[in-house]
Amino acid sequence: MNRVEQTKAALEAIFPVEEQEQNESTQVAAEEAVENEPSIERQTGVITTPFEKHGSHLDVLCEPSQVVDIAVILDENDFFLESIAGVDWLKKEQLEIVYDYARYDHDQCRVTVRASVPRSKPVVPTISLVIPGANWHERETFDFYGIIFEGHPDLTRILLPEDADFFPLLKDYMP
Amino acid sequence: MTLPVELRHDETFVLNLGPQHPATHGVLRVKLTMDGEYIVKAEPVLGYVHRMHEKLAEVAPYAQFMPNTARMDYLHALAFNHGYALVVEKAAGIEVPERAEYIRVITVELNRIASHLLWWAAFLLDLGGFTPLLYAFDDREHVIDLLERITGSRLTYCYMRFGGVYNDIDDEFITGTRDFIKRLRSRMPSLYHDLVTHNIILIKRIKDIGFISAEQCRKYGATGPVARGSGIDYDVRKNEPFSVYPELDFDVPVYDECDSMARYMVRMDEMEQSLRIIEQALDKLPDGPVQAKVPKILKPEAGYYYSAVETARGSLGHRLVSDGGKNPYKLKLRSPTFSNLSLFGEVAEGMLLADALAFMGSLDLVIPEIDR
Amino acid sequence: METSIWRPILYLVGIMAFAGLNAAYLGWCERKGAARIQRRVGPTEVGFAGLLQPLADGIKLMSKQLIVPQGVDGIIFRVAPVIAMIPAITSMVVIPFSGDIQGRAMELSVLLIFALASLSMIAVLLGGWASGNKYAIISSARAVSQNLAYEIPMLLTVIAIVMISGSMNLRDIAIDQQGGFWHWNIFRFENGHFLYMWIGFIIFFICSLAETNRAPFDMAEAESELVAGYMTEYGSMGFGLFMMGEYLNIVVGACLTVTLFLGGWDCPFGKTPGVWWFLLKIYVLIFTVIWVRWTYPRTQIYRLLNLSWKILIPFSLVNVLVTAALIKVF
Amino acid sequence: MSGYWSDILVGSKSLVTGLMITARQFFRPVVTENYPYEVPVMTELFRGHIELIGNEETGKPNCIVCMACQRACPSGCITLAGKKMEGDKKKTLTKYVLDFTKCSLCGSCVESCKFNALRFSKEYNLVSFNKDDFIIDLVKRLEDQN
Repeated sequence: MNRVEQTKAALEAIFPVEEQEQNESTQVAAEEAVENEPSIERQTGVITTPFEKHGSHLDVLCEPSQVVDIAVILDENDFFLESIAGVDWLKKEQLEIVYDYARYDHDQCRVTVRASVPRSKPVVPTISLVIPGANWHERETFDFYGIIFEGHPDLTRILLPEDADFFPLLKDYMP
Repeated sequence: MTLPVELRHDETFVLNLGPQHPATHGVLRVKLTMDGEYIVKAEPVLGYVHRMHEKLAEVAPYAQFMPNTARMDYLHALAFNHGYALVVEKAAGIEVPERAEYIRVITVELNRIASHLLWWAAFLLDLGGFTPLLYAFDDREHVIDLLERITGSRLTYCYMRFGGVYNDIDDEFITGTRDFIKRLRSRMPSLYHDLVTHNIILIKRIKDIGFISAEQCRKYGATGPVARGSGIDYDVRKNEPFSVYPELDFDVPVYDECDSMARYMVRMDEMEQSLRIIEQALDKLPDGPVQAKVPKILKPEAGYYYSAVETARGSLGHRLVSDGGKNPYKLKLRSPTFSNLSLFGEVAEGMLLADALAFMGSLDLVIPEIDR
Repeated sequence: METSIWRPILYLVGIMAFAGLNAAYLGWCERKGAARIQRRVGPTEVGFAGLLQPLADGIKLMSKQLIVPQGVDGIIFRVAPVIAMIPAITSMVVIPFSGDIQGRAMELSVLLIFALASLSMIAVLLGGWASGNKYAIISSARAVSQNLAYEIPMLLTVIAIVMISGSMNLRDIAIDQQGGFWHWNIFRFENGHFLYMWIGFIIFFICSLAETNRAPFDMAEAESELVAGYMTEYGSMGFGLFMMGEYLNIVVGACLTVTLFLGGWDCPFGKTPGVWWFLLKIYVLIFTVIWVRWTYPRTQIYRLLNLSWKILIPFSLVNVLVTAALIKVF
Repeated sequence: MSGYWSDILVGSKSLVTGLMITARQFFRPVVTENYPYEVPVMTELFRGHIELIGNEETGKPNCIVCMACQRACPSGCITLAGKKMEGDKKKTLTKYVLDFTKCSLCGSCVESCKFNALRFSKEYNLVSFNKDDFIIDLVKRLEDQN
């Protein structure tokens, strides 16, 4: 069992069984979907993605409440956090948070974790208590998108001035 | 008489290091709470050269963001070029001719040497040695001249294109590069190692200073020489081979001491490895085109793409989200020093001011890359 | 020599001129020397080989305004640079440039010079304190602890010299070493024993580097840590005086080293003693100081104290004991 | 204790080695360029600001006002206009203004040009107190060159 399968098994434990069954039925479809259709529309769960194409082995779509559990599992499996990115899906009225994890390993496994929150109430629990390195990345995402990371020790502006009152990477932001 | 230093109730005072300070190499500000010369708390304050490149990426077509990539890490601009080219090529499914791949590797490695030389120079300047700076600049000048010959610019190269490179290399560049390899190899032992590395003052100054454990590296996502100085064998070029790196034989220097000296040694050894890579790549350089046929307007299919490259400072990631349009929908830059610097606060606690600055120098900060 | 009113005036003018020229042109020498070591050209534009550069710098500094920061003690702030200059110039009075050229031969001139050398530390302390700048105050705190640590080994090596010569008069010490380099204190034979004074010489040289805040011991003005240390808030001639004071301290240090260890105005081959030998020796020493500065990185304050307390002080103590034993006992 | 003595010995040796190296460098020739007296020659591919290429015979710009460079420019620093002269097949360039204050010398414009009408100049001595000096009229520049 290589690293990717191990990690996948560990991560699948998070998703409830009945949902997972559903997933497994849709998974084949989902994996096919990766090839032609954007993997944006799909249900929560873990799927493998072709590394050569997407640059990540596992793609995890989860509820915002699950990001901490996933961070704990990945942290236990010696993953480190590469970055946290926000994506503003204006048409769907959603903000997406994309976490990238990788390992210091030659048996490489990159994991992308995605969670969506409504634009009107962008709140997601912080993972900076599990992974201290997430602290700055979360502050940066807050800085650019206004996503509130609940429980973050110091959620203030990091790159923009302290008194900035806008979130520049939102698609409807006009300078 | 007035008290020059306002003491707080716990007898600490706040020292503002920067944003304009000789040791911060740019405009980084560190808010230090000091007890005498000891640091109680260190908080880096970022954003003084923030230019919002991520928004700039969203408002222009893919190709027009390329010049901006060189403006982030101005010391290893070609690696940023390369990283961005890789992620777009991945998304749009562009094949790169082999000769172009080799030229990319050669130029990126030359640029890495230039970056490490400048780091070395600046680090020594932080430690108060001014002369090594000039020796390193002398060597760096040769690299810059070589790169200027083929790219046309000296610092902010915009050399890579999707599916190739801007310009082919010529024989003069190849002989020049071989001469440079010889030159650096002959100067390295005396001017770099005998004068500085073996110097007792330097050893005493940076050995056992700035201890970063492997666990701390992982928790903060540190990569590059910082991680390799803590005994972590992680180099994107080896761990997730991209471009033609798998065909080239080189080692990844790893030191277990976890201190500033280890990080110093990693970078010094890396220069030698880069020379080896360049030598082999020059030997293996195939003939052929340097630019693939690429459609004028790129429209990669919608989806999530990630690509990592190894810059002189660590793993640089580009997270690209495409919605199928002609502009990137979202381009997130994962800059290595941003993560590396987030370690600083924790590690610098309890250090002396002078040690903390030596430690900061050993992290190899490039501020525009942190602030993006 | 007969006492006349001209003698003090002549010496006053001479010493002031010597001090001023040195303070100005050592800056030029340092820039040229550093440039050569780094394979640059250094100043070239003002005058031949940039020789008028110190003059241009002086005019520039003098024409600037001395800005006194708000809320600082103005008097101390203005007085500190002057205090930096005075002890260095005053020390020149007792230095025997040659058998005939000496401002005033005093019995306790060694003590006087060390007393004055400590005064220059006061200037650093006052300047740093009065600036009301955190960097400046850290810098002056460093300077004081550094000076305290290095007075001890320095004085201990001088004790050995005083024991050998049996006098605290610089002139007597120099006269005692006349007659060729084998008579100099650095290679001294006494009662048929070699005295190992070269160890003392090295200790003294290191200490004088530290006393004058020169690299690699320039923690007080570590520009990568403390911006410019105690001089951060000074501009115009305030800064200029500090700089000149610093260079004069180097000159005094070199003069002292030459007088104590290198035979003063003595010719190495015992032939034609004279002031030129003295000047040659001090400029060789000063060049070494510059050379050292542009070779090494800066050390760290506790490494410096370690060096003093763990290496230099034990060695100089042993040096004193061995010298005393060799002279008196064996 | 052995560390103490070896520190002193190895340390002193390293210090002396350092001094010897800088002493050797002291007598080597200088490597710097004496800039205003020795002017460096720019390489063939050097990227200065762009300039128009004139027709070898007539000296008129090769440009046919296809606007490709304007579209390719990421920073929008190129403004050009042309009109069709009577009896001519192609458009003639009337105005070509480069706003060099925004230019990042990426070379997209030169690459996009299919008509051999644009190239990089070798100009690098570009300093001025006036921002307007960097809004360069390239048509006029070409005329001056002829």
